[in-house]
Amino acid sequence: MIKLENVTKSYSTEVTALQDASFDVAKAEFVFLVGPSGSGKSTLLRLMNRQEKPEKGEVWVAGRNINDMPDAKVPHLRRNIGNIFQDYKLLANKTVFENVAFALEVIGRPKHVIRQQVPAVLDLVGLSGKQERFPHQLSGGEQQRVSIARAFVNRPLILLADEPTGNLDPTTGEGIMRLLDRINKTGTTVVMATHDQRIVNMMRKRVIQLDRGIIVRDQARGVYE
Amino acid sequence: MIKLENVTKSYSTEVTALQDASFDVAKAEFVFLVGPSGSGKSTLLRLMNRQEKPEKGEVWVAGRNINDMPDAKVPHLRRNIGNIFQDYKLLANKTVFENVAFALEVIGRPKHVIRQQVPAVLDLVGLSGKQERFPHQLSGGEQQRVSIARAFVNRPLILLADEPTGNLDPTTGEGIMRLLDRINKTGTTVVMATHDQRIVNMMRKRVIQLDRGIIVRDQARGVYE
Amino acid sequence: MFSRLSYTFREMWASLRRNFTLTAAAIITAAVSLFILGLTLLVLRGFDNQLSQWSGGVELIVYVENDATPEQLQVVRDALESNPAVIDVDKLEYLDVDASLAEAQRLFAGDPETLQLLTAENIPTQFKVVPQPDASAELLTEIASSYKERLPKVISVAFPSKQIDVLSTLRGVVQFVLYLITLILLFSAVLLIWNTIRTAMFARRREIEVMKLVGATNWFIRVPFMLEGLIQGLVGAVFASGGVLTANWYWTSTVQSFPPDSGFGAFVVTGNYPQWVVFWLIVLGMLVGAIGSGTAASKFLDV
Amino acid sequence: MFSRLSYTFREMWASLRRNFTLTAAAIITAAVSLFILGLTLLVLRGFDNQLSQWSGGVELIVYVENDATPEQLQVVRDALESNPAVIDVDKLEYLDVDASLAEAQRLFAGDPETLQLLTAENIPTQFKVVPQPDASAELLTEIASSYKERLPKVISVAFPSKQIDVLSTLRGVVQFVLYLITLILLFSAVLLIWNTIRTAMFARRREIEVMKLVGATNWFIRVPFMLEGLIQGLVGAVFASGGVLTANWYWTSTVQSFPPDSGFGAFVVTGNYPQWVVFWLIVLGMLVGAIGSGTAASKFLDV
Ligand SMILES: Nc1ncnc2c1ncn2[C@@H]1O[C@H](COP(=O)(O)OP(=O)(O)OP(=O)(O)O)[C@@H](O)[C@H]1O
Ligand SMILES: Nc1ncnc2c1ncn2[C@@H]1O[C@H](COP(=O)(O)OP(=O)(O)OP(=O)(O)O)[C@@H](O)[C@H]1O
Ligand SMILES: [Mg+2]
Ligand SMILES: [Mg+2]
Repeated sequence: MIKLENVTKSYSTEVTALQDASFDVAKAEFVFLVGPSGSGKSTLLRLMNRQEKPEKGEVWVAGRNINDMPDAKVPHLRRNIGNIFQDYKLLANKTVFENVAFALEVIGRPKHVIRQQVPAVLDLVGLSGKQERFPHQLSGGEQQRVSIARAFVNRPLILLADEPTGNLDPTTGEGIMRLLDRINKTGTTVVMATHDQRIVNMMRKRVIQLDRGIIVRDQARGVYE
Repeated sequence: MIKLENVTKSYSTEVTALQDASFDVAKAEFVFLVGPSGSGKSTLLRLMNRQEKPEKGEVWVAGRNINDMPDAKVPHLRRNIGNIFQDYKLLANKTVFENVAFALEVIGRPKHVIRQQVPAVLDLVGLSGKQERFPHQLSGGEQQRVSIARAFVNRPLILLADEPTGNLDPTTGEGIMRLLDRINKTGTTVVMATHDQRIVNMMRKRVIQLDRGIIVRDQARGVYE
Repeated sequence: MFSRLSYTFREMWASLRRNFTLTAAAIITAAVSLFILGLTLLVLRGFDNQLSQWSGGVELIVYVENDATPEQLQVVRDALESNPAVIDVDKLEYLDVDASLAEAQRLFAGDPETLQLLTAENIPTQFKVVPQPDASAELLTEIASSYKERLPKVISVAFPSKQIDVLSTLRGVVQFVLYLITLILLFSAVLLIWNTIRTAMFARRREIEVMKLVGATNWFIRVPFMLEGLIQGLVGAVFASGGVLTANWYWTSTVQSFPPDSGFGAFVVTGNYPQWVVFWLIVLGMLVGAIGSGTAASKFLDV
Repeated sequence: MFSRLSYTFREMWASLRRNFTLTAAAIITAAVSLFILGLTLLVLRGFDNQLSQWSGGVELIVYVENDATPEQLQVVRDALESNPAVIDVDKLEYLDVDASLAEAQRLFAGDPETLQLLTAENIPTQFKVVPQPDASAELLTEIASSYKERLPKVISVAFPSKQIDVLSTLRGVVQFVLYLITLILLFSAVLLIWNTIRTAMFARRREIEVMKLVGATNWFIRVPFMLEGLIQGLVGAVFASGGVLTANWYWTSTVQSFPPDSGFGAFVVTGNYPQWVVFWLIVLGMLVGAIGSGTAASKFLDV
């Protein structure tokens, strides 16, 4: 589903954010990216949806080399990838329903599809009763569920999550992890960057560890260490 | 040093962010505020430096009732309080030295004082060699050290820290905690909001636990729970 | 498709309202610049009307009585043609009753009292005389003044070279100053529309970020902003057009309140020239809006 | 103190540069509005000069030869005063040689050729006549035309009520239109300066947040922004002043190139009136800047 081959990326001459990274992620796999701050986790995720381009090496997503994909095709690539962030990135002036519907609206899905899919996905993440609330009327965990619903409403092949539990207390964070696990079990590939030790140890999934841009460990059913 | 008496604060009619909170913090004490997301930790901190005013109750800081303090006096109150945040709040276009010096400049400290105090405090937080770097050239932990240096350069009586380790990996977070502990030992009162279980359990300080705006526990040498 | 349209308009409207002061300033500046441009075009047209009697190098007009016979006219023509060294015979032109009446319509457009007095029975016909480029002014004056006594049915000979000079110079000054102001203000309007769009996009950068992440195409994101700029230009142009039409009406009635024969009779603009001006103002306003918003929308989309 | 000043200017300059297009638009709009205001003041002054001969209700001027004896002047005066029903005797005024020369300086300021011909030996002196408010125009015309033949040393009697009407009306139109444009543009300039300051404060909201948290006073935070707005107004006013002085010079030389006696001689502005205009433009520019930035800096500081 995702393949990196000798990928190197640096933002300036001083910092090499990622160096010679290679790995494969199979369909329906769940992968943790761990490593200290600045080790390149977010950079790796951004390379996978073409928010960044590598200097060297190749990135394949769903069987396509996305480096030499023309810019005009990038939106269609991204429709196959859901993104989740530490700060949720919800739109404050839209309700829960509208936030999720927005993702379908802007890619031109017709109204009747929206009216059917949004409640379904809100049900999946456990927010069916809170459709008309605004983000500030929700707890952090609930907001993160909305953002997961938005990322997943289009049934993407891949979910990329950048520290989705970073702002949450442990109990709430665990709930989010269970939700991601459920989504993963439906066949969606999940790649998640985190430095939440507890969660990594609890889930026992594949762990890719980075240190200053270099992959130092790639272990199935790993722990945080 | 800090005293709250029956403080209630709500942002809208729906949410009561803090309800009838009372406690005392002695000089040179170290207090953790814990509780799930949205329980009112940040609100409590914001009440202590007059970023918010309570609806009911009184807040005393350094022997003064800060509720009925005229607006014009607030800057002088704040010169006695250092603030640290999860997202560091450093100025991206200023070097480490300038970021710290800025805090002295804007309160009108003369140049020679700045030239003397800034290197001293950077030395204290362990950044003496990195004065000329810009924030983006530093790791997250180093950035948080800069923000602590900025909060502490004026030798305030109180440090308020809102999830200072939230964006950091565990090892880096521990380093920050040791630094805050050192500062606390010099006689500075520290109040820190967090939901980092490990850290609270490691430090064994006083713990005030909030749940939906209500103080449910206030325990000396407590754990996260 | 309909959902797409309603999305576009909803977003555009929200953005216009959010950025109210900047939008207002952009529209005002666009409106004033286009208004001044419109005024300029009308004023220049006024000058041209005033000068039209004298266009094509005509510097001397011989007015002949309405009831002159063809033979008498021929005498006048022969006299004019007998001086080829001073008068450019090829450009000598005779305006008969119909042509003179048509010209009077233009010249006295703002002076209906005078116009009313002129009929097919009493309007003088005219010979329009273009002098040779190297003819001396003195010689011309001499010849001209002799005509009135010597020739049959000649009412008067007009030779107002001074006034023509003054008017043409004034026209040049007015044209230069007003075009300059228009140009500067139009530039400012483009800057402002560019800026409101930039501000609008900045205000909605979170939404744009989310839209890009969920796979919206760049055009989908861009169109509401471009439309917003276009509408600012258009609204500015509509205000300007209203202003221009009002000003024209106000000026026309002012001139008509002048005493007859004030010399300002030709300074009003009639026919559908004002409509043409309005049409071009609107085209230009939309162009200004499109340029400002188009460049901004392209530039800031990849931030 | 010095560190404080250098801080203020450093911050202001950085902010001006960051917001370049908006700053440019604000300055351009301020400049153009003040420029149009300056032009308006100069043009109105030109009209006033042109009309000054006729100020205070004077509608009739009796020109008397330079070498008239006091007795001859008395005859003229007696004749004028013999018609108290038509002429307001209390307002009858005699301009002697010195006063007439002084007036000519104003009237022919843009027409030095004519001015040169007028000396203390040949300039006509004048009786300025204010008619009674209810005097009929016909009666006045009749009396006036009889003077020339009846009275000694009278050169001519000027009674140009039509032209005065036209000029005053024109003056009103010009005043109305230009003041309107000025006002609208000035409003736009205030909006824009307000907006640049808002944008500047928004762009630096993180810095402001940090400043407030470490205990900077509101005035400390506010001053650089207010200064920034003030400077925008000032720079706009300086450009406008340059434009006004250039335009005045250009117009003066244009009028001087007109044929003598074109009737535009009085339409130039001399003395230190242009300097006064420039002074007030600069004051107004700074005021506009201060209003725009002051309100913005107060409003957005507590966000
Ligand atoms: N847009 C950028 N411009 C310049 N440098 C950048 C940029 N983004 C990241 N970097 C640098 O690249 C390196 C890797 O950053 P990255 O954000 O990928 O780390 P991370 O593992 O996600 O860290 P964190 O845990 O703090 O989120 C860091 O040194 C960082 O300073
Ligand atoms: N500016 C605000 N306007 C309206 N409501 C607010 C505002 N700030 C906080 N709240 C609400 O007040 C309550 C307490 O929020 P607060 O930020 O103090 O919680 P917290 O304990 O800091 O949470 P977290 O761990 O997520 O930072 C929440 O319900 C929140 O939605
Ligand atoms: Mg990251
Ligand atoms: Mg908080």
